[in-house]
Amino acid sequence: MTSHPSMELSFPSELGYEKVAREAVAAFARRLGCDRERVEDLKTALGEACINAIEHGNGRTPGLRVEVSCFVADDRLEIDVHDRGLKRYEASGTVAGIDLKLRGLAPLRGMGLMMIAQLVDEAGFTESSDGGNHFRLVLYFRKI
Amino acid sequence: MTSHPSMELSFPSELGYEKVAREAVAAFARRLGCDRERVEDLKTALGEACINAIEHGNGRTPGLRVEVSCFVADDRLEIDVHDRGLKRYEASGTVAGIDLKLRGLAPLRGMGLMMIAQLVDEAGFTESSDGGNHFRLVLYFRKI
Amino acid sequence: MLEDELSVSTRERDGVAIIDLVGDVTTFAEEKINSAYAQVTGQGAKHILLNFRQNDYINSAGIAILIGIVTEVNRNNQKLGVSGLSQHFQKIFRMVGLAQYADIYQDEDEAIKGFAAATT
Amino acid sequence: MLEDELSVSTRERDGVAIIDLVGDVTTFAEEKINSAYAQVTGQGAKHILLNFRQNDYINSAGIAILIGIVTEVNRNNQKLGVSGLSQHFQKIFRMVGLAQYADIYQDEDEAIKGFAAATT
Ligand SMILES: Nc1ncnc2c1ncn2[C@@H]1O[C@H](COP(=O)(O)OP(=O)(O)O)[C@@H](O)[C@H]1O
Ligand SMILES: Nc1ncnc2c1ncn2[C@@H]1O[C@H](COP(=O)(O)OP(=O)(O)O)[C@@H](O)[C@H]1O
Repeated sequence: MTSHPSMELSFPSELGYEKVAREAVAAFARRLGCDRERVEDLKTALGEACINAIEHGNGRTPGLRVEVSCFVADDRLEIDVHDRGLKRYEASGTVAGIDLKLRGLAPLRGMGLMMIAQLVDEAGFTESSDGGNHFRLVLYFRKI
Repeated sequence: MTSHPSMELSFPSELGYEKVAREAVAAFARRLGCDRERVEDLKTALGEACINAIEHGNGRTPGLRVEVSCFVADDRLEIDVHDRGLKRYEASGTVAGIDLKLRGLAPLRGMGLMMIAQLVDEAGFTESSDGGNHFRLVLYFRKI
Repeated sequence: MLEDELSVSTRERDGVAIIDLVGDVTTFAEEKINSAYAQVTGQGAKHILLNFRQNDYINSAGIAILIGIVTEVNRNNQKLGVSGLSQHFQKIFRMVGLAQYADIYQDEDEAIKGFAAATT
Repeated sequence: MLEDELSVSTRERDGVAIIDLVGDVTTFAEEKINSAYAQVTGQGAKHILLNFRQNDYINSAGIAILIGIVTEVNRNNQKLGVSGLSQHFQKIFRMVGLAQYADIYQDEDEAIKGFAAATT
């Protein structure tokens, strides 16, 4: 999308700030008319994306910031979560299910991206040349 | 304060966005341990400051943005509301009370700054050389 | 895009014209509130209750509209009450001086009793 | 600075060890949850209920801790139930497969009945 962001949020890479981001974006989505359960889905998805930016992309370096930008179009809300790319995202094949985890054959963590994919309409890393990771979440507005 | 901002928020100069700012900053203050009524006071004060930035400082020009920056210290939360200064703030003497308004001797509007002053611990425009207005709100943390 | 969702409706109870205000009370509320007031006044209301529902957002532009209503109420020799405000907004209404010109009640029932007591 | 407010406590009811979880369930919850589990297990608990209170924030790191508990529960031949989750988090628990390994109940009372029915 080429439009200007409507709401932008930025915070240091410390765990805990994702909670403020969740609530800010939830307030925004609610005001845009998203219903309750959609807002809950978005909160959980956005929280996971922010934690990834804090932990992986910015390596929990408080001085590095995470930027969350919201773009609104007629039919959708797009959110870009941007970190500084200390670590660049690399796709890592399949996601382990709970059975492998329980048998000790996969790490307990590693469910965030899978959860996000199921909670919003589109999600994924986008290409950019600024050296950071950009993770994009899209929610289509459902006409009621 | 010289520290880096902890949370920053930016939005276009359209009425309505102050509601998202209110809720984002409220979520932040709540997470910092402010109690309910303090958070309500802050929401109302911040909403007024944002509306002033949207309406007066940025003349409701959607392309101009309002920036809200939060700084946290041991004893306080400071918030800077920044507009582009299309109109520069000029102090205008006394604030009309409700009696003058009711007698038609003062405009009905013009209560925002007075309300803010009563709701937070410190508030006022600060000097800056960037051409915009900076309005600062301070909330001291009360040890319970 | 982020305009207010305010719904304003009117009804009558025990001789009191009640204006229910559900949602945000800001500058966008002007037309709705003024026309509800004009309507009940046109019907001859002498006792008017602005009945809030613990509204979460009332700003100074919204309060300015209410002060405009007080001006009319005084001019028309009506009596104004306010109910259903959260603690926070009761404090704000006192802060701006509205409490001097409108009785603030906790809820609708209390307000109806208050109006009745003032009449007898 | 913005660390979690989570309080974890344990109690017993009708032969079920209840672990009450009030607040945020994230990576910071690990020690509290694991030690509550270790405590009730040390006391010989066979039926364990994780009792949430419509918690507003449970993230994937918090869920990973709960999967760790399921591993232990399986190893120790215990039975695990979960109650008090909001609709949203019931959905999330199903999504990650936790619902296959722990019975999800609406509330504590329903859970206690469920454990009793499974025993008889
Ligand atoms: N913003 C990011 N920057 C760099 N790597 C990332 C980012 N987000 C996710 N990843 C990578 O993808 C993996 C899977 O992420 P996720 O499913 O959220 O699980 P978890 O964060 O628990 O490992 C992470 O372990 C990390 O290697
Ligand atoms: N951010 C700002 N930029 C420029 N002028 C401002 C700003 N904030 C307030 N003012 C000036 O101060 C006056 C009083 O503001 P306020 O008490 O909030 O009442 P109102 O906004 O209803 O007029 C405004 O009318 C305006 O002239």
